[in-house]
Amino acid sequence: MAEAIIKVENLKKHFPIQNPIPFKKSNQSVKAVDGVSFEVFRGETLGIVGESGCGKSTMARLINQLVRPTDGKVLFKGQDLAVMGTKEIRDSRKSIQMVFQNPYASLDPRKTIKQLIAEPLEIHKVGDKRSRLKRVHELLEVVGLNSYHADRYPHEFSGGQRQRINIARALALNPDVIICDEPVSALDVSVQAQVINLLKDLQKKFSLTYIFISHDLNVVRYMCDRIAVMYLGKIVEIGSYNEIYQNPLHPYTKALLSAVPKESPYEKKERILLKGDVPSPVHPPSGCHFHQRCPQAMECCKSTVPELKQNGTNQRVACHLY
Amino acid sequence: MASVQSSIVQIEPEKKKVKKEAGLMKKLMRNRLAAIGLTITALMTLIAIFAPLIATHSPNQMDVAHSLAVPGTDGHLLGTDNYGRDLFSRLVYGARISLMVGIAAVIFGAFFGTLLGLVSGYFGGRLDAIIMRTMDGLFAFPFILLAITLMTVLGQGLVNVIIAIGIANIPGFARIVRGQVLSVKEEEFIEVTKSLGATNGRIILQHILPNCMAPIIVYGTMSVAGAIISEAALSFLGLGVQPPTASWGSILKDGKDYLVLSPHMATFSGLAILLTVLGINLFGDGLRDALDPKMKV
Amino acid sequence: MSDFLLEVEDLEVHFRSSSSVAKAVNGVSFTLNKKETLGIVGESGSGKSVTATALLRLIPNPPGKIAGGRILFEGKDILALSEKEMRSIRGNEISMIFQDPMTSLNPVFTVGNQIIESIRTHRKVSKKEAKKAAIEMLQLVGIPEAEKRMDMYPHEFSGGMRQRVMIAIALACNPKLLIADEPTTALDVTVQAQILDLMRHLQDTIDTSIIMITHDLGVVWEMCDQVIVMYAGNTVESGDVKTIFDRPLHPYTWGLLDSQITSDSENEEKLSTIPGTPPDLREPIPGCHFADRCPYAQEVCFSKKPELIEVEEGHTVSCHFQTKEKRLKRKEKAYHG
Amino acid sequence: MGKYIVRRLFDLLPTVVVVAIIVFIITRLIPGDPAAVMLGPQASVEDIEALRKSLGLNDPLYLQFFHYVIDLLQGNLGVSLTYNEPISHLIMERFPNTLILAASALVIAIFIGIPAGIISASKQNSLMDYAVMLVSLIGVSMPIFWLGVMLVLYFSVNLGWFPATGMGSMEEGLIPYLKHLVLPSITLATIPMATFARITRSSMLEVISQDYIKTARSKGLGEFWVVCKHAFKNALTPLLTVLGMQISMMLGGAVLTETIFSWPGMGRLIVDAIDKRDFVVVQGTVLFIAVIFVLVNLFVDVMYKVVNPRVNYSSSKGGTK
Repeated sequence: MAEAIIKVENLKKHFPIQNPIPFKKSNQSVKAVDGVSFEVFRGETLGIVGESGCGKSTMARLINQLVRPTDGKVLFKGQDLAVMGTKEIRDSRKSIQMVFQNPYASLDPRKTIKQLIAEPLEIHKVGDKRSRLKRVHELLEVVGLNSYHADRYPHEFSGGQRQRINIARALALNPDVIICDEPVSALDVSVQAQVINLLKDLQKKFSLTYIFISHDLNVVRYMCDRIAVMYLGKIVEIGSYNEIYQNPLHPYTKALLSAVPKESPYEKKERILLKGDVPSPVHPPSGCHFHQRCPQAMECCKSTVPELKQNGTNQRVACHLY
Repeated sequence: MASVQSSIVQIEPEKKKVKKEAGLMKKLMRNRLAAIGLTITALMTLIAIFAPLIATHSPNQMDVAHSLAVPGTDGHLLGTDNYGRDLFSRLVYGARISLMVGIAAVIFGAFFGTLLGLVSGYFGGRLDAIIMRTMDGLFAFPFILLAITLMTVLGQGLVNVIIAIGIANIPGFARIVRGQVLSVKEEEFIEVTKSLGATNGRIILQHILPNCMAPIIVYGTMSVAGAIISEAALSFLGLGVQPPTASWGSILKDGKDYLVLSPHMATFSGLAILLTVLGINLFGDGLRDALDPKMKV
Repeated sequence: MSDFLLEVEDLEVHFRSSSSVAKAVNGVSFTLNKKETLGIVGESGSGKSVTATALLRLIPNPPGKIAGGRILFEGKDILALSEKEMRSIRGNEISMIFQDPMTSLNPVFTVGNQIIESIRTHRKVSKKEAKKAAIEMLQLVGIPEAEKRMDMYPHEFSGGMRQRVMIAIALACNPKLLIADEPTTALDVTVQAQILDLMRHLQDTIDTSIIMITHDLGVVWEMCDQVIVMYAGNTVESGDVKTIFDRPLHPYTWGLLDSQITSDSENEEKLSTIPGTPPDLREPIPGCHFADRCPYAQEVCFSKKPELIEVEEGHTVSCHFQTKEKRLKRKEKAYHG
Repeated sequence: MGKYIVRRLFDLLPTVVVVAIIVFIITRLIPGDPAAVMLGPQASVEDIEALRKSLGLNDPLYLQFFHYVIDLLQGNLGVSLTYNEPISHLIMERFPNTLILAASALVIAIFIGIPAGIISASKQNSLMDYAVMLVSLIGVSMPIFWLGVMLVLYFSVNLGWFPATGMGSMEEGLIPYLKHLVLPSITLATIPMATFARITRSSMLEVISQDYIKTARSKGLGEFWVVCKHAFKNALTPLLTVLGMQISMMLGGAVLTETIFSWPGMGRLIVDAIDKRDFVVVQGTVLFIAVIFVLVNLFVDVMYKVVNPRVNYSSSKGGTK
């Protein structure tokens, strides 16, 4: 088994809600991430899937400490980032980079491509002006753009091209890990495919580790070695992509997979339609968070929170059925 | 899940922006009203700079024998005032005072207001609360009332007028900048910069401030118009620059007293103010449409 | 002839800016039978949403303008109607739902108010009756505690629930045609499944035809009988879904089909992509709009615009090369399950 | 709703405190010895010293502030040095006059400015639109003290239609009373009217491009209803903000308007008090106006809540209850 480059232990993030009555502290909070543990192995792609509000984006930001956790550990190469000071965290960001969802909003409109890609080098004082420029041209080449693009502004590029620029910037410091938060969901299908291909190429070339966050199960399936499924701030199931797609165990994973639209007009799909909406993360249901919508709910699901238990070689599931 | 944005967006937006950035000046000039505004503003600025060359008389030279002359008499293009001073020349020199006070006061207000707005918006928390409550407090005074009270504290004089109007301008800038910072702060590219390991100072100076410039410039332009009116209002109330210095407001104040005998004093001085302010506002509107169309001023 | 509920011929929509004219829709034709579902697929800027909006004559004018073509709804020429006649069709005989349920309901009116308004615009009924009908509509679209929900504001609803409300508003007057512009794009997969299921179910109950605008082929396979593929303002191919899936003829359709990630996309294998970006519609394009990105393009493709040819019954394509050899170039995949 | 108002009141409390501090500091900084000013140039040093003592002017600043706060909490704004009257009396006497002037100006501004903006927005780029925009631009650029003087020149001096100065009393009958009101209220209304027209137009234009307007049109609603019902109610929110600010501006504008028209209101009171260095009056009246402004803002906030159901009681992010 490969070495775990990132290990997350019982990670929690609760965002407090302001009390409407003045001068009274509120004890309510949005439990965006509520006790999550997993590890990411060097060189693999871990997918985190879930629907809006499940906490997957907060998860991404917790790993590189853009959001400081309420509780729990984030071990990067054995060191706990959650207890580090601001300066050490800034240094750690050299090795953990991020690519964001919206290619339009993630590039400062007032900076040239050159300035944008060189920025991480400047921040961490790598090289001099000349060597940085050289590196910028190199990186543009790597992501399939041209060096003459360096002096242009972001608005002169299409969404796909901008996402390439984002990727180039994330690569600038030779990171170990790149966290991709929905990197292709704002793109058209044909462009999506281009960016996905690029990400896969780069992973091989630079032996990168990816944490890939997405709501699109097809994209995740294609990109990832292992997949974690999140629901209301918790991981309900985690396993290799074969295990998750061939043999989903958690009823939520099953429903999620069954909801993916057909792949051909001939396919007959058995749908598991979930009842109602996702409950509020302020007052998650007691016991298993999914029990109100679960077609297989039992009495114990209402009261006892299921643990994430080993089932099969690498597959773990948080459900009383197993 | 804000993943969807782009799918029904119509064909143009990307390339449209290219044009916007490339030809701000061109775009401004294509907007006919903005072009007129810019022309008026430029003209007034030239008049202010070259006042000694343009004025036909010395602005303070009295000639009581020819006081309150009708426009056009004895080479007095716009007539004379109650001391027989040439009104045209006084108005020309008045442009200097008006524009200088307008611009200097706004620079003063913009500098401190921006500083406070940046700090307040970016760091938030208790500092924000203290700064913004103070700004709210200042904002609770009607602008002109604040300027009047400050003038009584500072005493009359050109520099004090600038400071008083400048201070009265601070809360407006602080609010605009803070609001802008709050929205820019939420932009993904700020998060990206943080994720790269940037320090707060770098984020503020390199990313937030440049992205706040558009509203600052637009609001600044329009504030110059407001400041010119405020200066005139203070002088009109006798709280502005000291006589005999010619200022549009003080000419108007004198004109009010001779309204029946000699309405041209009040008429022309007011028209000068209106024309200048209108020019700046036209230009400001054009700037807003070009730089920051969503802004409400 | 007038068996068709809707016939669109050579529709052209232009957007004028100070310096140029963008031909957002440039000759789109299709027909729609009663109770049928037609899918319009294409990527951003293909003109699919503009086409849909044009059907209701809701193109903002200026800058937009329906510059040519005919739209026949039950034989009536929609483009020739007066604004008043048009209003009596909107929301009554043809309804529309939009992509983003978060922004398409008016935030300052209650949900009930918005459904009642829709009913009372077209039916002369009392407030009380309208209210009763509105509650029934909410129940029909699967909103629990409908009576209580009537007095709530849109922001108190989840995205899926809001889209249900939108559907209730759209269907309140039993329209003959429902135009759904990316109705599930903004929603999560499980909610998307709920909404699509609801739409299918309602279509059976009240016999409407549906035009489904989407960029997601999965949704097309799921919902539609017929499909037209749009690219850069043109129809490039149309036919029934199975034909398009089995025997696609246009290289763009191939690209679209192949860049989908499916369960048998191998993890190791590269996804096929369509290189390049769509053309700028403000520039005149003499030839085929796709020629720039087409791997099979020949000289003629750049100079002459291909006609829409019917290659087999109900299957049309707009491409200069309709030879068998070309078709063989695309590696056949056996999808049939 | 009650809870909401209470919460907003609490939010406004610090602003009022800051206002009180600012007013205190400013009035203590006014140069010149108020006691000396009050007693006139012939007063002896001893007399002045005695008066300073009785006014508490010799106390250290913090003690003066302490007394000032205690007085404020008792609703005591102090006694005027020149009028020899409690400030609260002076305010009670003058404020209704200012209120009448401001209210009639506000009515003019709202009933002309807002419809003009709506028409302008719904007929964007028409001749009408350009006309409204040009006139309102001139309006916001208007030095109102000049406008007031010009109105006097034409309508009182030349035409003699309206009185140039003073405030009529109801005893002379309604018509003369209103005649006195016409010119000052038009003067005071100019800027808010133009501002309303501009803001209404721009926020209507923004709202009109929203998806829910498309929904309303796709329902088959007529354009009139789309604009006046669906669009306008949404455009009200920014309008309310501006309304609050304009009321503050009007209280400022009243200073100038009342000076021109010799209108016996708060503005005149302040200007006179500044002239006479009567800092107790300045302090009291400025504070009063600032508090009025704060209350207007509270009212605007509450109106937000009425107009816009999305405004939450708490500031939690999640819309779920």
